Amino acid sequence: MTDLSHLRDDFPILHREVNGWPLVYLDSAATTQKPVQVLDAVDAFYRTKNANVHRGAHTLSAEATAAYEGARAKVAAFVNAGSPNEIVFSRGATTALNHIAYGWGLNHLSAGDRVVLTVMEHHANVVPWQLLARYTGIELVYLTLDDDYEVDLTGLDDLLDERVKVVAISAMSNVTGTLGPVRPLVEAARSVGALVVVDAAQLVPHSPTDVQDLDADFLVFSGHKMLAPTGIGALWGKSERLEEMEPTEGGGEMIADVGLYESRWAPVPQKFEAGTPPVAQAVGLGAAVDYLTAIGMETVRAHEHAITGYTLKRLAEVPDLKVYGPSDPTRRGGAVSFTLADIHAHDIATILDQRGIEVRAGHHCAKPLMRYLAVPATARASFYLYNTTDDVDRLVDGLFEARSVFGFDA
Amino acid sequence: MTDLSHLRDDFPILHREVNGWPLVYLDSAATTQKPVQVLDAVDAFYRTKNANVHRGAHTLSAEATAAYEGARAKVAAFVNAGSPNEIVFSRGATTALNHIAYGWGLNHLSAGDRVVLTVMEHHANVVPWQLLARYTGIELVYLTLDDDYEVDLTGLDDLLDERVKVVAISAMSNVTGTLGPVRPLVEAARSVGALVVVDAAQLVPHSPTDVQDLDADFLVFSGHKMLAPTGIGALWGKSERLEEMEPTEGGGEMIADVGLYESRWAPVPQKFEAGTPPVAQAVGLGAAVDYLTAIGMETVRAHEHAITGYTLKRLAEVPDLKVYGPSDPTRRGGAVSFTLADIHAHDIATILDQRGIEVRAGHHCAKPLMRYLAVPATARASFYLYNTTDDVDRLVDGLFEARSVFGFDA
Amino acid sequence: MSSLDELYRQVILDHYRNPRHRGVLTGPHVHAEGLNPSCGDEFSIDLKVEDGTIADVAIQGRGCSISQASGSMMTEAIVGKTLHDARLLTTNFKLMMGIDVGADPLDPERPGAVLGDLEALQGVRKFPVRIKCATLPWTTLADALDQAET
Amino acid sequence: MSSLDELYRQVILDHYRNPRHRGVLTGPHVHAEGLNPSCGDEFSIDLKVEDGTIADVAIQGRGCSISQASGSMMTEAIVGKTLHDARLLTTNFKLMMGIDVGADPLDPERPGAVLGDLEALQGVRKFPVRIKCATLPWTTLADALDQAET
Ligand SMILES: Cc1ncc(COP(=O)(O)O)c(C=O)c1O
Ligand SMILES: Cc1ncc(COP(=O)(O)O)c(C=O)c1O
Repeated sequence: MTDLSHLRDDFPILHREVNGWPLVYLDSAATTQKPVQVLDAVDAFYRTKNANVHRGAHTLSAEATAAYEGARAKVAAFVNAGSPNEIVFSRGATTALNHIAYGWGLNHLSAGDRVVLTVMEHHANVVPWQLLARYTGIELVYLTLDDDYEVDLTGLDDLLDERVKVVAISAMSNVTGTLGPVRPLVEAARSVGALVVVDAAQLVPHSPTDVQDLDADFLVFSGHKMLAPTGIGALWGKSERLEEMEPTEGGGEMIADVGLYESRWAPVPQKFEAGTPPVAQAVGLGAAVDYLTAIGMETVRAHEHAITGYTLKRLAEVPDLKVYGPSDPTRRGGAVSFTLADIHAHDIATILDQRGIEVRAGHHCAKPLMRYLAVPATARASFYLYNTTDDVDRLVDGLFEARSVFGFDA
Repeated sequence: MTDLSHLRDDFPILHREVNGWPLVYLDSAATTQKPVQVLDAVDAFYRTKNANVHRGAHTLSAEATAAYEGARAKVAAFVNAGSPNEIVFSRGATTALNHIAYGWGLNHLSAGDRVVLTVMEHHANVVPWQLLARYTGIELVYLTLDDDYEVDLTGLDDLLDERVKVVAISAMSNVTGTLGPVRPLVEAARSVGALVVVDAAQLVPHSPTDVQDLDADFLVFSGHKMLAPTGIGALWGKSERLEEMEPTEGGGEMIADVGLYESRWAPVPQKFEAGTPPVAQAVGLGAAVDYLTAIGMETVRAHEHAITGYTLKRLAEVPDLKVYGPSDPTRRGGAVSFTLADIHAHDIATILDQRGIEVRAGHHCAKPLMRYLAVPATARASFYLYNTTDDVDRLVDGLFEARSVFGFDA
Repeated sequence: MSSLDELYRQVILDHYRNPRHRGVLTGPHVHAEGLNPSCGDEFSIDLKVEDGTIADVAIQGRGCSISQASGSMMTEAIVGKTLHDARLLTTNFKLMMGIDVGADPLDPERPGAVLGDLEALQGVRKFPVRIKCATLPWTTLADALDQAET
Repeated sequence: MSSLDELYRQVILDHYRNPRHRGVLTGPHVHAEGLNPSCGDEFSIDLKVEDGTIADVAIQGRGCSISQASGSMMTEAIVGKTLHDARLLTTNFKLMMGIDVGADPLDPERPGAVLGDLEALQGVRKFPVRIKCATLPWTTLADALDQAET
């Protein structure tokens, strides 16, 4: 396995203890830890060039604007956007998906139009469409999963007709690790003139991403899941789509002119960035992108395939443990959900936490999926570049202890 | 004048040079500088307890949640909210005003209903209402200013009738420093059953604020204008109002349950906080509130009255200089806009910037006001607790140089 | 005893795996439901009240060992008690969890004050994030008691 | 010379205070408007084109000394020029501002290449935030030229 363990020194939090044990952080699908390089970039911004952006003629403001727009260019390059103007900074993936649903959907969809989702979507890619349905009368249609937790495309041809206007899919499930079949769906959607929205909150942090190559219409992700600060994320959209979109927030910066009763909008992307943006957080995202680029996203992905493979192998040693997700570690992401005998996921999480091992337990903001899988909750271990096989070994030891606490044989 | 100059050591950026001169930062109405106490709090959060909030059963998540909710409680106490649940964290004042316009307005206003604004509003308190007008057919009505740049209430009785459903007013103009007459407007609005929305982006940072005493319905402000990080702000609403409001963003965290086609919302305030919130930035806002509380907001206000008074006095020495704003320094905020002879505001800003003095020039995101004042642009010096009379003296010296560059007698 | 052993006492696992009074009531009864949105735990309760006394109880739910055991033990503790004593027990339980209910601990001699088996749950107190698991059945019960009294 | 003196040359202040060709054209002409949203500077231009040559020009606008002087000097530089030479001049002006227009500097001997008075604006280059002030009239002109050619 690609050894990235030297990177651990960049992450101060990994040196803390939890309940007397060295921290094993296995919750990166929820949020990742931050390297000093990112923390220092944010700190340096505040200490040397903090000012509001775009509005000022003074040196600080020019420097802050250059830092902010520089971050946009970095993010654009990271996902190979056609131009930095195709990147809109948002608070995170959730806000970005809401922007799309409202900003594009409200003006282009109407009663009877259909939006195709999958049952594995995160609430962030479900609820905005439900809200839009209230206002417009659109219908939601769901693709299901097959036996190996892959999105089942068998019924797709029947499903796709001219009523379908949007296909919105997760590129990687935060529960099962399933890779959404973006390419086939883009092709199929094109055939009926539908748009494709990609929830890449779990893809961009973990895998090389090329938006031009994927050829969807919109793609969103969150900074905090890729080493960057909280409070920042990005919405990529094809220029034509962004031009078609209406602003969802009004305020300063997003205007060309404001009259008492009417206003005109600024060009894309400013049109979608009302008010003071999360400037320092964008700078932090730029630094995170630099950090990931220096390692290489191919390397990041290879490391995750390796650690996921190791995890699946080791988890198979634990009796009564069931993994919910694709079996081939190279065809999935590094979020591994499981149940263990009749031990509830929260009890597993508590027992592991007593040994400093942080996993998530619950519905993972994917209640439709939990219902579909007919499981009230799972425990989930999720990985990032700073995790090692030692972490996995400690997880497995902890699971054996959980078995013993609950009276099972080791 | 209350001497707060010892605080300057807390602000690293104040020790940098701009164009060879020690920085004089006079743009705090746009965004404030950050003390090490805030930077350290944010950094420490990432280094010791970073995790996603509300979702996790593990120790880090519990600590992160406690930090985040602790910040909410601090912010609530800072503005004397009835309960922390009356504080919704948002990206900033702009987002908060949009939440109100959409979340409350879309469900409670309809064609012919009126929203009363003033001509001095920031675009953040104009454009959301214009957007709402597109969807609902509401009408906007504006109060104007009197000769001393105070909001003119003489026509108010005639204006207020049962058509008026909302009065949305800035508590302090970011251009003229005018204090919005919140109290009389609350009283008048109550008489016709209208709601009052207060844009307190310039009030909360500069003055003690007691939301229960003001008795409005909603009040918003931004962290970055009060020593806190970018990317965080707050929406305060009376419990009843927040209960009446619909969520404007859908996603994780804001739900009680999500089905395939319908969902139920979490209680207030989570209902309005979809997705991963700006956790570290909220913690930073909490630290900023601690910092300001330790100094005392009465002291902050007194210092600003003093420095504004000194500024008005010294500016009066500059020939051909015209100040746009109330003349009594104790009845206004510390944003001082002016023009100087025929020298355009941008040229003033450039000349001052050459001496390390950072002022803003332009329309200050208040185009309706600029049109009302019939001035295309003003220069603006704005103050905060770290500014001194030396800063003002250097400003005045710079203005004399501007005169000389443009061929006027000193 | 490690804090884990304190948390997962044998009696708790027993109630988790063999919940008492599980099911629904027929005939007149009050019904209340509780949900812990952050973790998804669910709990519902049916109470049959006769002459101010809890004559029968039935529960359903899904969730962790703590919430389910707490509910099961609760049924044993309240059945046969007056509504008033059930309230006292709720107060006492919350106090045991370290929750400030604005009341002092009750006289342990009072019938409503005796937690009995429920004391096995006191280990939860050391696990702050799990306290809401233990209290879910009790807040649901409080809801049912409100209904029974009106 | 200090960079401020380089920026605010006498000739710039002269054009700022006494803009040339200010007003509007009557009779057939093309019209274009430009706006700098971040600072609010406005500029509009009327061009009368005869036989591929700029026969007359009139401008209006509000803004800083740099944008207004740039516009005024521009009118003097383009009047009487062919549309083609006006385009060359635009290119050359942007190059002087340090803007990468994807072209090399033009042969200074070409008529369209001669900036003349406009060279007084080269001090702007040291003030990156002011470059957009200087170029506003030129982007507006480009718009008008597009119209004139179609
Ligand atoms: C697949 C997926 N989509 C969307 C989101 C929402 O991201 P955020 O909470 O950062 O807005 C998440 C993370 O929780 C996710 O895993
Ligand atoms: C009076 C006023 N209202 C609203 C805003 C908008 O605040 P933000 O840009 O932080 O959203 C500002 C600041 O620019 C302001 O001065």
